[in-house]
Amino acid sequence: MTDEKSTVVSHEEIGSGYRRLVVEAPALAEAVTPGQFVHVRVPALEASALRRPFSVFDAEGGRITILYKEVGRGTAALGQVRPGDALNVMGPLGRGFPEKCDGAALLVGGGYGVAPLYFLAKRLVASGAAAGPVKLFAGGRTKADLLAIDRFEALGGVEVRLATNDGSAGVKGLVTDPLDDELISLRNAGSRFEIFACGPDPMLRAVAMRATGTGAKGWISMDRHMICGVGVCYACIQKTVRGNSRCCVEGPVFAAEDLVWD
Amino acid sequence: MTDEKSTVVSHEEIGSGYRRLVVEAPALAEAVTPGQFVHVRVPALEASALRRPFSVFDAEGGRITILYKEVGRGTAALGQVRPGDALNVMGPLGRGFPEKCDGAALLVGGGYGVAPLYFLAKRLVASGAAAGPVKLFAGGRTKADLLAIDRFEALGGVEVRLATNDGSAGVKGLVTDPLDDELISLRNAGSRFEIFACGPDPMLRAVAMRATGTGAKGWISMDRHMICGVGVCYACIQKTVRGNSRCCVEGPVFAAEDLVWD
Amino acid sequence: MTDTKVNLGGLEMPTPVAAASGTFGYGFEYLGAVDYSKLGAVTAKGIRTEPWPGNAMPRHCEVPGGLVNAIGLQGTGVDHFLEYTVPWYRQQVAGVPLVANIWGASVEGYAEVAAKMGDSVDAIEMNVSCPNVKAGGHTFGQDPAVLGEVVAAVRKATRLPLLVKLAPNVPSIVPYVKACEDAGADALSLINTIPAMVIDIERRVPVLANVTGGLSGRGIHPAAVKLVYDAHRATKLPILAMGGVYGAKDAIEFLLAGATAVAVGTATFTNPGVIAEVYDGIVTYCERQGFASVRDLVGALKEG
Amino acid sequence: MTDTKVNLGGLEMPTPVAAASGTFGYGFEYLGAVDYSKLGAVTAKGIRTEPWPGNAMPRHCEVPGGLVNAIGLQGTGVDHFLEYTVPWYRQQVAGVPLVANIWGASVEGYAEVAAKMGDSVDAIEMNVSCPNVKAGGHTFGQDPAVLGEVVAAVRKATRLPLLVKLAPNVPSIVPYVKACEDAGADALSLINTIPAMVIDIERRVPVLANVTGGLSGRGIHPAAVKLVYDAHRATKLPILAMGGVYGAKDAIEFLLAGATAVAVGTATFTNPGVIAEVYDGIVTYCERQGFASVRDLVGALKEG
Repeated sequence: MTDEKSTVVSHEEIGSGYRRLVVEAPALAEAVTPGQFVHVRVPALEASALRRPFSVFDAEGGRITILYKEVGRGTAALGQVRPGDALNVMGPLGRGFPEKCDGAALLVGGGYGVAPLYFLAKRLVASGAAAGPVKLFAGGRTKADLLAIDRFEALGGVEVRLATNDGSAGVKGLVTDPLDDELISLRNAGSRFEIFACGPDPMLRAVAMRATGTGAKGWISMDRHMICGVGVCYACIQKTVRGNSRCCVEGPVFAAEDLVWD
Repeated sequence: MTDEKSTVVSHEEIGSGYRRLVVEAPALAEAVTPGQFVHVRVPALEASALRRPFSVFDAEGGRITILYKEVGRGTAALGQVRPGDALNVMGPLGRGFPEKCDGAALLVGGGYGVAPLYFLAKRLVASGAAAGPVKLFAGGRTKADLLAIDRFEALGGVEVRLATNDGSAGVKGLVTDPLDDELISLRNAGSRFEIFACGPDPMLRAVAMRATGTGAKGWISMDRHMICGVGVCYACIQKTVRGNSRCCVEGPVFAAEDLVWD
Repeated sequence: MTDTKVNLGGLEMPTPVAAASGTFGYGFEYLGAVDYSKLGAVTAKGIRTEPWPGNAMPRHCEVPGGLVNAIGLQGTGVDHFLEYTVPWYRQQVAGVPLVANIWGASVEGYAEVAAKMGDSVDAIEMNVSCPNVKAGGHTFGQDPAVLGEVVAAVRKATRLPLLVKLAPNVPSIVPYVKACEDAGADALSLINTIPAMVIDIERRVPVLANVTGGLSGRGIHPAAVKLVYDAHRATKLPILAMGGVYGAKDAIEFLLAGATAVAVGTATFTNPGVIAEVYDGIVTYCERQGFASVRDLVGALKEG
Repeated sequence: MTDTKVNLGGLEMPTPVAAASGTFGYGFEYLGAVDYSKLGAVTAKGIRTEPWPGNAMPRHCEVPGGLVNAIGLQGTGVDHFLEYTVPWYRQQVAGVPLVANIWGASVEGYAEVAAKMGDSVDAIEMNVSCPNVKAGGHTFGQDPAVLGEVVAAVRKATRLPLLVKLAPNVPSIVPYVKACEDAGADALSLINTIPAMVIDIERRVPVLANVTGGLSGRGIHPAAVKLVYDAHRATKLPILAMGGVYGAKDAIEFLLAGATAVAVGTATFTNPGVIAEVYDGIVTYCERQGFASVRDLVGALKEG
């Protein structure tokens, strides 16, 4: 882990308040694995403002890419950084997804939750470390909330199923609808699978229930407000079978069977 | 007095850390008199930062001009405002110079202290309210600290005497050197005069002593750190024969004989 | 149309937004820059029996998030205040109640000023917590027993609504609240500045001539909210809350924590328009949240 | 070459820049992001006899100028600390003294943890001022008599250098300082967080599950300097100063006010490099001002 003085390579609006940020950060790009996150100091904020955590969408050629949505003061201020700006990026941080999969790899993402899943899919496709097919289930309120679908398709061999609340893309409903169809057919075929999920809490809970219910392995990436990002402050707590666990160290990716939901 | 939402018309570097700022502020420009000041909210500073006071260099055609030097955090941040930017400018504030003079008007300025003196000279020349000639005595460390001399000369009929510590312009020494020559010749001629001064404290003290010593009227503009600028906080105190006086209300221009120096 | 009237221990305020003592002079200085129609009360600068010169210069220092000051309660004495200041204020400012902030070097001093006020002002706020004067001020606010004594003495001396302004630097505000309650105070003002100090490291001297001062401004707001919350749970006395109000959100936090009204202080120096912004924001909030009166906001927290 | 060694009541620190308890975990988490060669001591996260789960979520809220937190001292118990944490720290971090921060729900609890520490750590810091736990923490720090009792009990239980971390929300720090002195403390830690509260006005609930929390960060620095100054004038005990250190200037103010060393806390979250920046800035300042040792800065104010 380092606190790397990185340089912004590019920073683009990709519609509906989503942005893609690419920074030059060789040590980070070399070390980071899918599901891990980086902790970013936002230059436009006051000196005492806390860092903001972001999971990594892609890491290649000494660069890392972050996909984020403007949801508050921090992400709004981050939107002001321009190519060439210096950016303090600390990482890689936290425990990511396993990079192998015993059976089909079912990737379930909601909104910008697909970010770490793309990085995972890319690695699984490249390594062939998934014993079965890699499938993406992406959900959002509308079509605009389905991100980087083309990038998933461009990986080759990643089957994509979409769901939107308004039916503007894929099936009308929740991402768990196409997921359930898949789970049924997999069970009928007696195929093994693992679930990898990132997104809003209600979606994660629903997915975790399905993983534990089917006895399959589920890997759930939790999103919590953080202070330190390195495990010293104990602010980003998730209840687990081991007690109060830190999302920044024991997580952000937890085994579904370990999670305790209030 | 109003807190006018003004618009920046121009903002130029004029060398050696000095800048000229022109803002559109009709109500202010109409009401302000020489020696009064405006209280400016600096946009680039944090929301809780205090305003900064500046005396007015010129007011004409609905616009006011400020001449200032970058001396700290506030003036550095003010340097970032650009033409078209909105600027909260409160004023006119404080008690300025009298706009008439019984005899020769001796204007004594140090560094950017010439700012309110230019506004005064302009009004005296235009109104003819000075019973004698208007003369400027400007001093500074070097030639670069002598500001707007060309503007004084352009007024017509304003005699200019300069002094610099390093002799790079005018006489080598303090501004009180040419002033003393003038005072001697005025006394020998038995001519009446008044002194109007703005600049660093040691210069003001020296000038005030000469005014009281010669029995002439002296009008001294004091520069103090301020909080409110309108007389409510009692932070910008100058000791006078009447006790602790507020530079923002009883001043910034005080009669020399009223000032009490520590 | 939201009802913005509040009653602060007998002081009828047209709006819940007051100007805090020491940041609004004697009430008329900001004419032209402040919309007085949105102001609920003016708390004048501290007054004692005799004129007081205040502290030596420098008296203030800007710090991140606010200001450290040691003005030291410079002010005209009560006689000048009553003869010139109050009439001038009444002539210049119509319809905005005037609260006299008083202090003294002795219990008798407090009582004498209060008595002299008669009914020429609309309420009295006792400052027993100024950190910047040696005799008087905070010395009377540090010990609940001493506090009770001075409040009781002032209570005997006036029939005006009586507010007591308390210090924030206490382990628990409750005993001080109780002391005020028992001594007959009508309301509480929370909070005064937090004792503070700034050092000029290059010259190696305290920045303030008074060595120490009081911290005010944006940074102290969360501490003030906690004290208002604690006080409200300990008493039925209405509370005038102050400390880092820079916008409507800050003020609404105070009201929800239990304050009946708020005072804007240090923020006014940077933005005199803040008083109107806070008033407008409270009204908008009431409409959005469906409150007919700002009085319905007082202590309206939904707790677990 | 400036001598940066300081002795904090028997604790030999290679530099005057420590990491504050609760902001630096157990000392090794920031490896890779912090230059440990410039760190004078690590104050570990609070430890008690048994493991402690801490408070419910949410546990923090960002505010202007800093942070309000109510973590609630979540931590492993003393046994796990001694068996796993300390050896791991010693293996990972060479040459940086380790200070155990301890707390308890009873006087006996404090003493038991201190006794168990034996000499496996380099010093003990007693937390008697945490605003975020119901039993223990600040309850022992509010009354000088109770404070003296718990400090004396811990003093009997350990021969290690003993620091006591005091609360800032007191009318005067002096009686607390005296109580620590009389009870045999070796040094003082000033200050803990300032009790605070933040309200979500749209949901009308406290932001923190614990309702109230502690304010830390840049905004509290002037208040901390004042308390360090007051404490230094009242005692010969060395002081570890903390509260809003975001750069060398903040740290030097503490040293000039009378602190022997400083701790960096909340600033580390935003910028782990701040520890090195503070160290470098102090050394540069000493060279510029002509001090051979940082020890010469302690209380080196030129007053009146």
